[in-house]
Amino acid sequence: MPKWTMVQAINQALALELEQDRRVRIFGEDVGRNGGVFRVTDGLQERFGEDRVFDTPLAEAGIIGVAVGMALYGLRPVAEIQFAGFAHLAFHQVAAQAARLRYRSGGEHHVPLVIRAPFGGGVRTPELHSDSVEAFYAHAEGIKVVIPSGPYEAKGLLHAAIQDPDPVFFLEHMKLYRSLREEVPEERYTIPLMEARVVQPGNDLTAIAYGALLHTTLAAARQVEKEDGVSIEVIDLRTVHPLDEETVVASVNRTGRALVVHEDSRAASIAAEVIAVINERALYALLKPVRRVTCPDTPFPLPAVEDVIVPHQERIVRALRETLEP
Amino acid sequence: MPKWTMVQAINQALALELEQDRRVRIFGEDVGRNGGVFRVTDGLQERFGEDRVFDTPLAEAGIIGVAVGMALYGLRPVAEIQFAGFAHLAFHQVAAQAARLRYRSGGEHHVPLVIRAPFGGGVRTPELHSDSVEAFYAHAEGIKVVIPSGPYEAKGLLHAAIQDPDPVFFLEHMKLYRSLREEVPEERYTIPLMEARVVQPGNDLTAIAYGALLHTTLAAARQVEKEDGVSIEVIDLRTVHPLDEETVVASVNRTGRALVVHEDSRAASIAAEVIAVINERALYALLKPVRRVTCPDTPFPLPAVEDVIVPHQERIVRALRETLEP
Amino acid sequence: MAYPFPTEIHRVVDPEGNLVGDPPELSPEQHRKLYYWMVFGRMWSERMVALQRQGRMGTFAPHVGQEAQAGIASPLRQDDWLLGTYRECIAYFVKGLSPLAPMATHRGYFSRGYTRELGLVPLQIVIGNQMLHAVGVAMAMQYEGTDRVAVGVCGDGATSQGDFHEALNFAAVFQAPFIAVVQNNQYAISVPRQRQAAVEYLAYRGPAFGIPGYIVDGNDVLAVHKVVQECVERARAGEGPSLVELLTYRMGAHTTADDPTKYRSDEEVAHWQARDPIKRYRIFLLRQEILSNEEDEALHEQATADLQRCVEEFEAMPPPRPEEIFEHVFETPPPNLLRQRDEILGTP
Amino acid sequence: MAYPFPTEIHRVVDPEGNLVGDPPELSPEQHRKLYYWMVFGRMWSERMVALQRQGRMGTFAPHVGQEAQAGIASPLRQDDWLLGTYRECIAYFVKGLSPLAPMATHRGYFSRGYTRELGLVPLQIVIGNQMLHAVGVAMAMQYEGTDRVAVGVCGDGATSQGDFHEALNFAAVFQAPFIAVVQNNQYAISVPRQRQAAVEYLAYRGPAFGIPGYIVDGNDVLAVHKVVQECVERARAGEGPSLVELLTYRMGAHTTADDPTKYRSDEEVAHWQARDPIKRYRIFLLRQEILSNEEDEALHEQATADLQRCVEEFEAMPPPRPEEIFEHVFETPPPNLLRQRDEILGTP
Ligand SMILES: Cc1ncc(C[n+]2csc(CCOP(=O)(O)OP(=O)(O)O)c2C)c(N)n1
Ligand SMILES: Cc1ncc(C[n+]2csc(CCOP(=O)(O)OP(=O)(O)O)c2C)c(N)n1
Ligand SMILES: [Mg+2]
Ligand SMILES: [Mg+2]
Repeated sequence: MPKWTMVQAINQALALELEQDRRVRIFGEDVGRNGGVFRVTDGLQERFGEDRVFDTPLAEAGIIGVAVGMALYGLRPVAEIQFAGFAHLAFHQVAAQAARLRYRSGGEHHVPLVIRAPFGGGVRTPELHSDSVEAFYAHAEGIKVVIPSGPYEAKGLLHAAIQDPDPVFFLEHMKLYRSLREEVPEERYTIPLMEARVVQPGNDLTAIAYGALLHTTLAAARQVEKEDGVSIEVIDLRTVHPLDEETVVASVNRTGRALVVHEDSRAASIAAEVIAVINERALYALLKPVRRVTCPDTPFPLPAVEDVIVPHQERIVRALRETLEP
Repeated sequence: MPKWTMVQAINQALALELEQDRRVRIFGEDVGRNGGVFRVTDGLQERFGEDRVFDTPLAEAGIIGVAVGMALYGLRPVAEIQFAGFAHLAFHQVAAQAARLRYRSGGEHHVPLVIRAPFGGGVRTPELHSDSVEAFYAHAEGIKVVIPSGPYEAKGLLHAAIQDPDPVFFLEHMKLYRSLREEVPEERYTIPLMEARVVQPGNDLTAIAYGALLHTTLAAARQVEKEDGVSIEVIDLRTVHPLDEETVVASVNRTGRALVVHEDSRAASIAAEVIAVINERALYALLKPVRRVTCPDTPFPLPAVEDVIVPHQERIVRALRETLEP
Repeated sequence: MAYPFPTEIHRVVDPEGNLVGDPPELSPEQHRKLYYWMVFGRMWSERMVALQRQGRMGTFAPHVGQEAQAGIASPLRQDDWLLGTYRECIAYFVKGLSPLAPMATHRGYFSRGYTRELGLVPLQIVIGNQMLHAVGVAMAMQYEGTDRVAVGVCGDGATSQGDFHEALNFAAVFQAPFIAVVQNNQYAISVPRQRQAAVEYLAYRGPAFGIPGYIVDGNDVLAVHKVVQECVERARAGEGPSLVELLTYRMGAHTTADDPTKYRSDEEVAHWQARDPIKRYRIFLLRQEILSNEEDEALHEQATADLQRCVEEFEAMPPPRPEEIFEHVFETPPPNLLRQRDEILGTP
Repeated sequence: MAYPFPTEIHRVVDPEGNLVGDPPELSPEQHRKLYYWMVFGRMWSERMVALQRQGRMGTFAPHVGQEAQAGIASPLRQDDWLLGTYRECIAYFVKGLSPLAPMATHRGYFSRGYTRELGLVPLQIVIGNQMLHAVGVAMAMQYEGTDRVAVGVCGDGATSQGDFHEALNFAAVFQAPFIAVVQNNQYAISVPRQRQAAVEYLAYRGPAFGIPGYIVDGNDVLAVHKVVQECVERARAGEGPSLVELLTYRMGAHTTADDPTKYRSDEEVAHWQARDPIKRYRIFLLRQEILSNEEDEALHEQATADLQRCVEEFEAMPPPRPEEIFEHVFETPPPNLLRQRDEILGTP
């Protein structure tokens, strides 16, 4: 099997979708001729033509708005927002339109739309480029929010997202684009949405993460396992909304301790939701408070200090140890 | 002291601000000639002139965008969004601009802007008119979110919001506009932002709410107190972000049980955040899981069934009793 | 392509019912159908207001005075799409929508009946958003190689929204088979058109994006039909989008929650009263002998009876089950949503 | 007021340096200042790219080829405001900004130095948003009865955004003392102007909102100054907003992360190379004897020295303290933010 970066895996998934389903069209800013500012759509316009893969005017509400129209009509649009923070300009088209057309029409219409967007710190981008946006869309209700943690996951989840009859916000952490390679089957395969993955089993604590920080969390967990002789279960949420509560609850009920890690700020975040669910469904098992290791309640930290503020291994290790204290 | 509705109290607060500070200007859709679709700005244009109180074109991003400019220049704009759900169209101007100009400029600029908007169920409005939006702006970071629970609170909090050097989203529950009257001083007074209020003290459970549901929660608490012989502390959050953690934590540490009630949907909501905070800072005191009594993770319920879905007294009573079980 | 600002106000029948332009080619049948929906539409609107007053209907936006909107939909085929707002019910009826559907919508039920087969999407509430959807539909039609068109309709207030302009621009750049129709009824709730825009005609926006603009007497259903028809033909032929501004007036309140005397003068209302779209069309139809007085009476009786049946069916319509709230968020409700359902509604 | 679509392309000095229009009234001093900032600006941009390559600077958007933007700011007083993007650094310098400020910005430090006293706001990153802020500033100036003006600058890509149009409309409706300037450098990253808009000139957008539109040779700093000056005077006199389109070209990459050979031809680049704004102005200045060859050399040396000092100061600039992240969210950090600070940075 080839060893691919996440950029390659996503590119390949998009190519397969374009190949097998004429309803799929890919568009956004710079996705055509330029192949995307991260080269995620590289070569697709050349191979499939301008009808299938095309550049749009610079207007995020426009991109999502026309994508909603195409999806209503019966196509399977895959719209790219160049950086997730710029989807703010289309917030109404996502939250009030894409996410609720099935609902308001009592199931008569649906919006099979995938919005892809990069995000994430560690790449020293100008402001708003790095922002995590998952909590906004989780709270919008009616759209699934998916965040892959690597190449293999990205491909399988993206196929599932494009095949899903409802809108999916597919968020790609920039730091993962080229930083790791994985064996990825060339053929189409899907990873079901709304199912978390137990990345490594363990008995003493449940560490819950997603996206790039899954790897930092794993590294921290292994360090603590090795140094302190404990065993830590690590869960990759994959779909951050709707949550796979079962996997989380079953694990915490067994381990009695939990930690949630993400890059997003903390107020009314995915971590808050996970903790609320643990409280509701696993409280009696809890031996210690569930810690949140997240960015603080500030705008995304300035590039010059993001390494200090964005959760790093040492901070996760510290939180793990505190949570593991008797 | 006069007995005022919340509409009157807000109208009066706005009039006082216009009177005493020439930097204050009020604008939005239909706020001028028409006095607002809920008559909240009734008579203000007549009294203070078109320069101070004026109608704008129908464009939410435009309204907030120009308000940001005015605030940067040194005015104190009070912009109305006709219904909070329509602020989605200005999400970028709020979350990426108003909320972060102080931050990105390292404190050199600030945006003393108040956005007022009605929201809330029970009034059978067309869709999106009733939507709760507080969690979106709580998570935006850099803007305070204030939700008064009645006329007296509304006036004092609005004065504080207009005087605040940073942006405030001031959300007015439509059901409260005319449904209760309270004694409200005619002169200017402020209620500090970011301070919750213990509405009634109690020992056996802490019920946390805000806005219109504070009253339903109070009624439910009193019913259970009377029928079951318990004592329930009720807290009005008032500012839902940033949270007054101290008041909540101190109370739960004392009572050992808590319930959070709001109309907003539950995923990544204010209730999730409150529970996360309780988990972090009062877990060892907790005798039972903290329940959330909220709308479900769906778009705001259809008017025809909202009475069944929006938290009502019976449902809160049920949740209180479950949480009070030994 | 550079289009000039439009100057002509397209008109076929003047307010007194005189023919002042070439009428579109319509069979007597088609004329009567148009006229029927205008008559029915007015009755329906008045009945909706009455139902609202009786507490049997939610907030409703009457369209009396704007019945010439029928001409927006009359040039369309069933496989064309029409995306409008709460103010476009008559156009939706002409397109095939059952009047029961918007009754359900306004009662706070699900908006069912606005189907893909009819080329309809539920009435838009968020001002301006639907214009982009209509462009997306048009781009899909173009992509599939059909000769279908998509029409997006909005009010004068909506022309201040960013989405309106992004829609015009996308349509122009992609030469989509899209027709933007602005029902300029002079007000956005209380805000007069002069406060929405500093130009005299909203149709000016078209040429700025490379789209021809048309100004139409929006109380003249034949002018509306004729101009929209022309735009539809251009779009079908692959000649791109158009923008049509209809100059009209809502005779009543913005919605049942509004008091228009707060912001409009009696003279202004009287001015437009004299330009009634139904009266004018009726005179034309009688003069052209497309309709006799007796037929007119019969048609009114028919409309009355149809409306009565409609109201009866509406009253018999079952309200949505609370469970449905949980069923239409996603195709398959996730487990946590079902758990929330059981918690709120009681375990089934 | 109805304005026609503009047709004339304003030009004062042609690409060969010949005078082809009436030059604006500028003292030799003013000419030399304009020229200095263009020369300095180019050097600064090239140095920024070099610093980025050395890993001492974040992503940077070079403005080489667009130095005539100096003429956007030269007609302004200090109490006027200018709100632009990452591409408007030279205009900001002319307005009074220290070149250190955008160096800090691009290194990922706080954007300090863009002060109210200078009428500046940090460079906008979110395409188009600043146009509304500029209108808001202009509305505030008008409200306070000053004769100040606010200028909003954006790129050709930004003209596709809803906010751009909402800004034009608000400015027109309120007759705000606002000047919208579009630096049309033909591309939004890889997307050519023809894909942004189906019209030949973006200046057409103005008249559609009741705003006069101007098309300007954007590589001719005197034409830029002259047209913006005219608009500023109209705005000061209470005659409302204007829209100015500058036809220009960025000679380099969109940013240090971009490879323009993927989407532009060598011929196209060569075509614009021959229209260099600095070369052209230099010939004019020499011919008009506003500048001698020796003075030009001295000026270049001065710019080189100034830049060197700048870079040294930049290198000495202390990075932000991590604590500052928590200090500038609100004027007074709330207790829970301080708790988060202590948790993340370790209790102080
Ligand atoms: C985005 C948004 N903002 C505000 C409203 C509230 N609102 C409903 S109708 C209306 C006026 C619409 O005016 P216009 O577009 O002229 O249409 P008309 O009602 O006159 O047909 C407003 C402000 C809304 N529904 N959506
Ligand atoms: C709202 C938004 N969308 C996308 C981007 C990413 N982006 C940065 S610059 C740019 C192109 C801007 O083009 P233009 O307006 O012509 O300005 P130029 O860079 O050519 O000066 C894009 C798409 C952004 N910064 N903001
Ligand atoms: Mg209108
Ligand atoms: Mg450009």
